[in-house]
Amino acid sequence: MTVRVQTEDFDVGAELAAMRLASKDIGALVNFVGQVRDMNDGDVVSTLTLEHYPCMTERSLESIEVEAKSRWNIVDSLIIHRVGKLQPLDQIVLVAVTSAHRGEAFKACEFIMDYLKTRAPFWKKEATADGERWVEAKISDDDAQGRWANAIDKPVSDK
Amino acid sequence: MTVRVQTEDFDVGAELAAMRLASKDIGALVNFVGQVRDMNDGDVVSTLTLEHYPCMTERSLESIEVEAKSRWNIVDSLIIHRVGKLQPLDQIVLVAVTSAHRGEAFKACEFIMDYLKTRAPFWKKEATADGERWVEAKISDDDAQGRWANAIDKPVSDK
Amino acid sequence: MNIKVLYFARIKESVNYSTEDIVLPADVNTVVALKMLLAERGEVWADLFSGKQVVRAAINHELVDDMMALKDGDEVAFFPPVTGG
Amino acid sequence: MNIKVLYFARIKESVNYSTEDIVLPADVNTVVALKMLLAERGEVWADLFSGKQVVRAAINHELVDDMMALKDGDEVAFFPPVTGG
Repeated sequence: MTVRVQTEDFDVGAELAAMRLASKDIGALVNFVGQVRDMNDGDVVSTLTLEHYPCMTERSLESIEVEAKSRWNIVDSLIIHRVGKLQPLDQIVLVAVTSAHRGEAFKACEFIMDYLKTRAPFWKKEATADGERWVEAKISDDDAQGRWANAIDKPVSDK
Repeated sequence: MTVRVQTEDFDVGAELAAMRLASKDIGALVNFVGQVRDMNDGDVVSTLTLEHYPCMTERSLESIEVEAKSRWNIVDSLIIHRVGKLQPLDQIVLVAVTSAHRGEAFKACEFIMDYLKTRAPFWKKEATADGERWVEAKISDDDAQGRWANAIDKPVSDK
Repeated sequence: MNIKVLYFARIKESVNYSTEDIVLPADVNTVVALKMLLAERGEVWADLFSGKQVVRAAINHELVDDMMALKDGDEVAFFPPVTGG
Repeated sequence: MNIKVLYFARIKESVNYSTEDIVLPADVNTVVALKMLLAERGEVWADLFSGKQVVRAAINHELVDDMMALKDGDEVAFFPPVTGG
């Protein structure tokens, strides 16, 4: 389980190759790449600045990974999250999960993203033609996280 | 929407970069990489040979993509599936989906995998110390596909 | 009518055919009727096509169920449950 | 008791503080009591901390709810709902 919070970009291909080649027990790799969109709430976004709470960020991401690993039979997980100033099409986040079978990797990866969205201390500020503004949290993210509270963790699929 | 069935390996990093950079509307990229495991049903697997039904393979994968696109608001999808002789740690399949928000990309990607597993005409034959044997289909794959029949496609999450 | 029949994977190896052209009797006009016709060929065929095993069928590259009607010129494929991905 | 308080994002900009050390009166021993204390500072502070807005709290890098007790030496952080990912 790895967490990296960094200003630099990351190489998705290299990260994924390293993860999947780590073990011959791995049959499935599911990952999410988030990138900066040029529009938000109807306005053109020119730059996005990500602030975070150092130490707490790493700690919260690590605890999300621990929680995912306790819920599903996964081999490994990786979270890379960028901070600082970003432009549209820049990568923001990579969450990757390896497992023997696909169902658990899909669930664990989506779970990590949903928890990250509501529990990891990052804040986005976007620059538009009208100036800078803080991005508001979305109720839908709370909903997405909330559904895991009642999730019955019985995998139905198999790689 | 793209489908490729090929004997050659593929470059996950290059494929994903091309997909996510295709549009500034894309906020989310979810993908699945399947690879050959060295164990199956308790036996060591030395090689895996994938047979397929040319023409039908491409057609069935394309129809799965069309179905995914009709169910969820996604930007694009890609399926690459290898055929021929493979070794443990070789990549078998890549399924990637881009969308504005993450919930739909997660669902569409898992849907495509579940349908591919039960509807696309590929067959695996594995070589073990006891000789060659055809891999048996898993009931769990039918279950995984079956749950989409009743799925209410209301996204609860948002990138 | 004339149809083309293809066999794949374990079934291809069992019957030792990958493809054949068949002229169907007039009363054989569905997938299940074709399966019964093939089952009459004896041992391996009977074992595969008399309903004891799950054999999937496709007509002209589309998965179909056993009730599907056959038309002249159809390409019919028989194969075990798929195992890709 | 002595605590350290950190502010982030929109809240940091509103109060124009990123961090401060506070000596708490004896009766201020929970997150919500600290919020009330900060709200007494007036306009911007009252607006943020009197309960009209959602302000999340963390103690020593763990998310906590408003009922959480404070201890001497705690690092308390206040911030808006998170928006990463």
